[in-house]
Amino acid sequence: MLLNQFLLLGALLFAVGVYGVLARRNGVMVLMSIELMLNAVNLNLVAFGLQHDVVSGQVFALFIIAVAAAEVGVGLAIVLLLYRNRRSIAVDEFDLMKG
Amino acid sequence: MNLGALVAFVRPELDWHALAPELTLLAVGTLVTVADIALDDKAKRMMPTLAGIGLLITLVPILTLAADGAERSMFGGAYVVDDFSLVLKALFILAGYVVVLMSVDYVREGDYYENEYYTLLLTSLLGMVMMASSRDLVSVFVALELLSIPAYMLAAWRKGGPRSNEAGLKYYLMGVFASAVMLYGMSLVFGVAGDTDFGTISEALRGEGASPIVIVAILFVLVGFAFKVSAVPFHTWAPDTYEGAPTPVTAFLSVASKAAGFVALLGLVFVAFEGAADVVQPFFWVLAVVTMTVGNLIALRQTNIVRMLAYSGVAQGGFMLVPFAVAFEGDAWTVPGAGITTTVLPSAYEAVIVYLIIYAFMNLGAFSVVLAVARRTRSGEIDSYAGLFRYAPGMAVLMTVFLASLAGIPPAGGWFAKFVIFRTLADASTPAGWVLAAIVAVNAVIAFGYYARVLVQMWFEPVPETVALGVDASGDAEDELADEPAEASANDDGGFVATETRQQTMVAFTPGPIPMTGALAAALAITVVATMALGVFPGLVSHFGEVASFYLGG
Amino acid sequence: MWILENAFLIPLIPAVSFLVILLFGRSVIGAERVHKVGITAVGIVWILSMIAAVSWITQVEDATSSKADDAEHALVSVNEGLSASGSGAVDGDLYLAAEDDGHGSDDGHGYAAGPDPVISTADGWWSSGGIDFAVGTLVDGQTVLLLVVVTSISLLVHIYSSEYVKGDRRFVHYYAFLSLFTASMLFFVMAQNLVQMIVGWELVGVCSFVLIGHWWEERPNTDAAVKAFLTNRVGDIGLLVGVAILFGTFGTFDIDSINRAVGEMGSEVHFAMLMASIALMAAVCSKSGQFPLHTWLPDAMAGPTPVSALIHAATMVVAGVFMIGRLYPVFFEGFSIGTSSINLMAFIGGFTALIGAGLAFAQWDIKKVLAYSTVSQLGYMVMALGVGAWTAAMFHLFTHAFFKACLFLGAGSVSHAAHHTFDMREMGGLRKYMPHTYKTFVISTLALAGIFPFAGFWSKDEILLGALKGQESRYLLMLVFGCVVALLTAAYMTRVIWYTFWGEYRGHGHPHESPKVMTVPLWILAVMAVVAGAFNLPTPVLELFGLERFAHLVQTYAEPTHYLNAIGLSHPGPEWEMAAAGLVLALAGIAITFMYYWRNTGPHGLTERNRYAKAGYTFLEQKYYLDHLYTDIVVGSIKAPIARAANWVNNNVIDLVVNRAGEGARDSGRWVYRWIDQGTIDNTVNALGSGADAGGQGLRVMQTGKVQNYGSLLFGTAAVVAIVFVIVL
Amino acid sequence: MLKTRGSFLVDATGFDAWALTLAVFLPAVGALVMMVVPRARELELKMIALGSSLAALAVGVYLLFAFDYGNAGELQFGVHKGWIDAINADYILGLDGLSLPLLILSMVIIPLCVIYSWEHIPEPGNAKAFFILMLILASGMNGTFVAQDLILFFVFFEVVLLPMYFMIGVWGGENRRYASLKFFLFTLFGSALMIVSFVALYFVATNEAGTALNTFNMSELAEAAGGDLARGTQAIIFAGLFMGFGIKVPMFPFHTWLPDAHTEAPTVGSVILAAVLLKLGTYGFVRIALPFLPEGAAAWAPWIGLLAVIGIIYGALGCLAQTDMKRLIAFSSVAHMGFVMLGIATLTPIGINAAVFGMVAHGIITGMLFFLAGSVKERYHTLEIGRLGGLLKSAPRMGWILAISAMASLGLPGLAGFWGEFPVILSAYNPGAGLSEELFRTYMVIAAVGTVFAAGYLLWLFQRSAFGEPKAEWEGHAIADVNRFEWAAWMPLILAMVVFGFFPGLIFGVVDDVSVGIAESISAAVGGS
Repeated sequence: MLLNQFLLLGALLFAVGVYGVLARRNGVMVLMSIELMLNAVNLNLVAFGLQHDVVSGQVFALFIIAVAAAEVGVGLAIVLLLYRNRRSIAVDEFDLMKG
Repeated sequence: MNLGALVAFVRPELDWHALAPELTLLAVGTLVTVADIALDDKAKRMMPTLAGIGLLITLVPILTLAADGAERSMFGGAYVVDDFSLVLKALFILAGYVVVLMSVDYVREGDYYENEYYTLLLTSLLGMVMMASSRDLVSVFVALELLSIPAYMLAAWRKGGPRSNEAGLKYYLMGVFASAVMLYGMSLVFGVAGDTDFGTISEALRGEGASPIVIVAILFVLVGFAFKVSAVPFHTWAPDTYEGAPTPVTAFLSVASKAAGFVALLGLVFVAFEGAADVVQPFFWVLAVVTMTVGNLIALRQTNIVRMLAYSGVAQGGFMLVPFAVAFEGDAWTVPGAGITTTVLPSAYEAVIVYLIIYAFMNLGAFSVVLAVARRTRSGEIDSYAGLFRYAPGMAVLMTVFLASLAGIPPAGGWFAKFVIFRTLADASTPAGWVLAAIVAVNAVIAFGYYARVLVQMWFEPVPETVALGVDASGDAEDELADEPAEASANDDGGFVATETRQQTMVAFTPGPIPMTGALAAALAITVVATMALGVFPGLVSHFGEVASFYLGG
Repeated sequence: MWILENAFLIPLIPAVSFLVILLFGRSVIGAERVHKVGITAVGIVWILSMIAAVSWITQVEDATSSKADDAEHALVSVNEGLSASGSGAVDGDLYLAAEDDGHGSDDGHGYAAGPDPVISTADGWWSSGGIDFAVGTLVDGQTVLLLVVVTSISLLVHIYSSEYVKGDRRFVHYYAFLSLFTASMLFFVMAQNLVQMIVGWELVGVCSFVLIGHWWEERPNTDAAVKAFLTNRVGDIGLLVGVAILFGTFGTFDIDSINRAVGEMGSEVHFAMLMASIALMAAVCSKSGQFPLHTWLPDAMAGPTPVSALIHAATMVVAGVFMIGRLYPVFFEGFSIGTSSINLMAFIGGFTALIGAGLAFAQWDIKKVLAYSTVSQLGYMVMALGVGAWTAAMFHLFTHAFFKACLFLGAGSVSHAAHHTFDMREMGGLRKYMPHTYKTFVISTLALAGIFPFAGFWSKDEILLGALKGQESRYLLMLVFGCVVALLTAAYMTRVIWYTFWGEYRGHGHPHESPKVMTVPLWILAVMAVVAGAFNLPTPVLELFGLERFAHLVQTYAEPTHYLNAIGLSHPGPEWEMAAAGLVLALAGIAITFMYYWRNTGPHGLTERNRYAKAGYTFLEQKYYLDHLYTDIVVGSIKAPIARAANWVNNNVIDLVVNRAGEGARDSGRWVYRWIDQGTIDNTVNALGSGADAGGQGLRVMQTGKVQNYGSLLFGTAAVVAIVFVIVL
Repeated sequence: MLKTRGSFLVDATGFDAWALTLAVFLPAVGALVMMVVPRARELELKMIALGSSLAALAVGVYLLFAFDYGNAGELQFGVHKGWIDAINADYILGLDGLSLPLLILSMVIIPLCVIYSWEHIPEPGNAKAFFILMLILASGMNGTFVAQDLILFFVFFEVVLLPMYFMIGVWGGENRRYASLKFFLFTLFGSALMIVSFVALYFVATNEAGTALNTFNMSELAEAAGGDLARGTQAIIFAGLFMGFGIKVPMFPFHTWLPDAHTEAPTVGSVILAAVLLKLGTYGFVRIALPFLPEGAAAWAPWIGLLAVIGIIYGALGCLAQTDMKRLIAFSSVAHMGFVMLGIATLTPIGINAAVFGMVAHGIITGMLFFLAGSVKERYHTLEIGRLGGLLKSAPRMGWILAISAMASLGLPGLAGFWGEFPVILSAYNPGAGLSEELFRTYMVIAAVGTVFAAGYLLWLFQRSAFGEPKAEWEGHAIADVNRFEWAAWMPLILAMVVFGFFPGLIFGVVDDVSVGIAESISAAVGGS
């Protein structure tokens, strides 16, 4: 069983995603990075599902894929809105409110 | 491996009565959307009414289920309807109803997509209602996203307003990021337990002990919800979002969605993670202390009332986290039916629920007053409350009641919420518990510090000539000036005190009675009556707490 | 006996008159007629007191006549109306049975077993800790003695004042508080328990406060009043503590029981009694103007002269002496008077007598001379008690009251004539203008000086006797003190006579004799000053006239024999030598002064020429620099050279220890307030507040407003916590 | 969980069962009625305020007559109804010899305050709100004195906070914001720790047998007298109560809120504060801390005594430092409460009796003094002692009242104050429960010295303000003498001073049974272990 490899790959993907979210200024890229993280999760779930020999892992993964799609939709909408108002999608420029 | 066994699909048994509340909500939501498409503009004024009535109707099946009393379980225990879930569903619905009442005029007077607003509100509520019944990682996740995604959009609902947009953006990014982290944790949990339903996880963890993977798994999951309940240091989105979002939405987020987070935590911690007590309890101990202390201290420095309430909400969340820190310090007792012995502390469980209920009403009340007062002052600054007692004594008294309640001063309801927290700690009577009790006591005092600032303005100060044009409460007014580059440059001076760099336009102020509307009056009435009633006869709420805690049996 | 059991009526009447005068004085009665109310009330009380005296005497007669059955008789007669809690009469017969043997002194006159005091109590005054404390009256010889003194003097002063204070701005208040004082004093002397005693003690204090400050528009008067009150409060520390000790030891306030208990337990409770005695001594020092707390008494002369006569000469100031006599067993045990040859009480008394007499020389204010004379005489009484001469002390109290009151009223009459000055340098030659005042004044002076056969002679003689051979060991030092004081007293009083009545009139205006209403009381008192001595003549004297049965009246009727028996007190018989010596000393004093002033012989102007003498004189004039001494101690500065100090004291002659103590306390109060309270405690509190505020400010750094910082914070925390847990667990 | 519904108090029947409830809630009802009356109709508002407070007082008078003095040690007029079943807290009211005097005191003070403020509502006016707050205060105070359930007690104890906060903050003086907030935070902090101790008691308190009581019923907890709790545990829980009550008293060093609050508060605010609110703390000590945790009390008594005597001297020094009449009176409260606490610390019946008497006496006397300060301020527009003077000349009656009050306050026998001080000194000579005699006798002497200081600052105050000629600056001003409202408000207090001074039994007789009971249970518990 190649569980550990799957997990390592998942972890790697997740780390990359986290880095992307925290480091990229472009809103769209941030969304993409989040997708990466979610896919890392899916990978884990499927792998564990195989290991435990249960279907719920795959089911969980399916749910995540579906929900992720919805999430990204909303996310892109918000980014568009921002772009319309501020002509920019650099997430770190939005700090009207703080403190 | 035998995929055949895996794919063999059995159609699950559906208990329509049990699903009635969710279905009703769904129906109402759809109805609102359809009506919006079908009807002409005049009829659209009916939408809030429609939504409100729909919510009230939703209470009916909840009541019938409660009367019926049988515990119903579906989808292999992933979705359960019992007293616990019913109590909280009722709470969500009521909170939602009050929010609708708060929204009616606010949404109508601002330029919003009115109907979609209610659709989203109802959808989000649907997610919460589902959350109350979820007993499985999958259903918890689905419910969470179902309640979050509409909330992201609501936060950004004032599409013209940069602040609103920014609020939405921050909420969204942080939200999805947090849920991604949470999901990663969930996947590990699944890996350890081999299944996604709480029961299995619980047993697996009992055996597992605190191996590194378990620790990481649990912590990541908890972080996801710590974000939801805006616990320090995962709270950072809350003040900005609360300030930027439309006030009713803020109220909604600060009460309903926070409550949903706690509901999920209750399920996870008290049932699924019991085996990992030595990870969970210290984590929550620290989390609770940091949350209430930091929340209180920062709140002391706020000059914008919504922002102040946001931080106060953070601190209150800290109080609600306290029972988790002693969740498993009870004497060993056997769960009726299940036959497993556990050291879960029932009073801790009740404490959270009791606090949730009371907090919902008093906080919604406070926000209602903010809404109402803003209709006169067009400002969200605390200073703008000066002399309120002179020209609108009734409103001042209401605000006093809610703030006193938040500060935990009898006879307003809040005192009982604080009391049950203390009671829990005393019940656990561990050294850590006593220390925590002392910290809670100190924080209760600090908290009054900033509530008092509002009281001082309302009661002690004369009526001002001018008020600062507010951040949010006054609608879009200030967003235009927020666009000016002056604002942006003001932010680059590195000063971290937003309230000092924020450019404020002072406008003349004429005192006078608060322009009330029926809906707002209703919202105030409901909240104040509930707050006082819960204070004078806490028996009501504590009864629900007891009822709900039977859930521990399942 | 009715009056003895219902003695509470006696203080009640003047109390009522107080209320009547205060409430209806101005409105109903009319301001100019209120004195009639007061006089009537006190008159009635005087009659009652006389009846009480008579009925007590008869009771003693019964008791002594038939000893066998008088125990029961006394009990029967006494126990009517007694409460269970109150009287010790139940075990009284035990003491009566303990007849005196061996205590008999030379003339064979030991104790006749007097009756128990008549105690009537009413329960339920207050109750605490399950104990029910009664209120009531204790009437015995000592009480009756004081009843007579107080009511008599008070009556005369009431009458005298009606002229002296006529047309005063606060005539009504004056009489009201005169009545109240009389009531309080009577209440005090018949107090059945210590709490009542305290109540009376404080009430007379307040009355003196009000009456000293009668003319409160002038700052000096109010200062004097406040000072008097505060000094007495200082003494009251002792009173409260002493009473607390007694209560703690015996578990009761009942004076009778306490006295008997001391007699029973004796040395068991010696230490407690010693502590109690020392504490109570402080109270005596303040109230009865004993060294070192006597300094308020001369200032108290700021009050109207009749008040000085009544309160600060005859009655209130003897309260301390009375209390010692009342609780004599306590002091007797505490200071082991019976066995020692010197003790605190005797020394304080003797020393006070001495310095008082000395100070009297240096005064020019006639009232101040009399005030210091009072201090000195009170010291005499305390000394007497200190050497165990109970009877002598009470006897001297009795006689002194009359002639000292007479002297004060005389002084008042003089100033009334000489345009309200009390400075002797503005008098002189008054004997021509006011013969009555003169005669009475001289008579009382002789009495005070102790010239045979005037009253003072007899009482002083007994005191000296007591010191000489009263107890097992003689109190030699006290004897010396006594003799010196006898000399000085005669001398300074003669000086007063000279400056006031002889020589040429140095004042202005035309002095005139005072009206009858003032002179008549003077004469009455003068007569008493002559005859009062007859009340305790020693047996041998009377044998000459075959009147033995009138011997030692005070001793026979006033002594609380049932206590004194128990502690074993003995009586000295008379000594011709002693009497002669005392008389000679007094005459010598007069003679010297007479030579000095009348015959103008002796070292005149010595004080100007001889610097030692001058220093000595200044020393006296400045009251031994006592006040200055206190002041320095309290203020903590270093003491200045004598002369400058003298000058300084002259300028601040009224600015005395208590005020200074007060200011000292105020300064320290300010210091504590500024530095401790506002400075430390309050600041800590405020610091906490602002600290929280600042903390909030600082924490806001977290809230940068940049979403990605939020994200890193979130994930960072999660990661860190995870790592920590993995390491820890 | 285990539920104990048994109570040691006999439920009353008929009107008696309602008497206490009425006594507590009549003012609150009055307040509710006033809320609906428009602000313009001032006379009606005042009438309602006066009426409801007098109605409560009427109930109080009934209680005075119906009270069975024979067994004042027992709770009477008992009411026992369910309230919060989940936490086993009930609605229990009861009245015994300890509660009665204080209840009556607060019932009397309120109408007097209403009368006093009849014509001068302090700035910025608004009689409606002013009287409503006063009535809410009344309900809270009455409730605290009769509540026999810890949670109920706590609720009432807290109810008084906000009204007083607003009273100081809205109608107060220059520095009112600071003073009011300080007052509030101090008390809130104390009560937070107090409630912790309450719940701790709920879970750890046991009966003699060692079985947990799990009750908030005060009479049961008192009956158990700490049960078999270890001395250490008791001491810890006692510490919480100590903070709660000690801050309210206030004891040194928690006293700093008091002078500010008193000085800034409007006249009637100070009166209520001094007369009743401070008593909540001392009452709590006697009613709750001592009987529930005898050994904790014994362990803490020396420290309480120490703080008490420090308070006595310290308060006196503070008074001497003041130049403001009102602030001086405020500081004197610290000293007087020191005497009360010393009495409590002796753990003897005499001491506790004296403490209760001291509470009532201080309530009457200091209340009176604050009334006077208010009236002086009204006439002279200043309270600078240096600028006053000749009050006896310009307003003789007021001067005499000041004299009487000052004399009473400095503990003159024959006036009420004496009986709060002298017995304390007595009791300190023989402290109970095996406390160190040397220590407490030292305290006794210090306390006795304190009486001299008291005389010092009060006479100083009186001499400067009342004696002498009126200052030149007041030539023009006509200083009005006591007016009829003031007479009406003051007469009862003055009479009370004198009556209680001469008949102390009136209070001692009522309280004695209770305090004897408490002291016995303490010595029993301490001796027993």
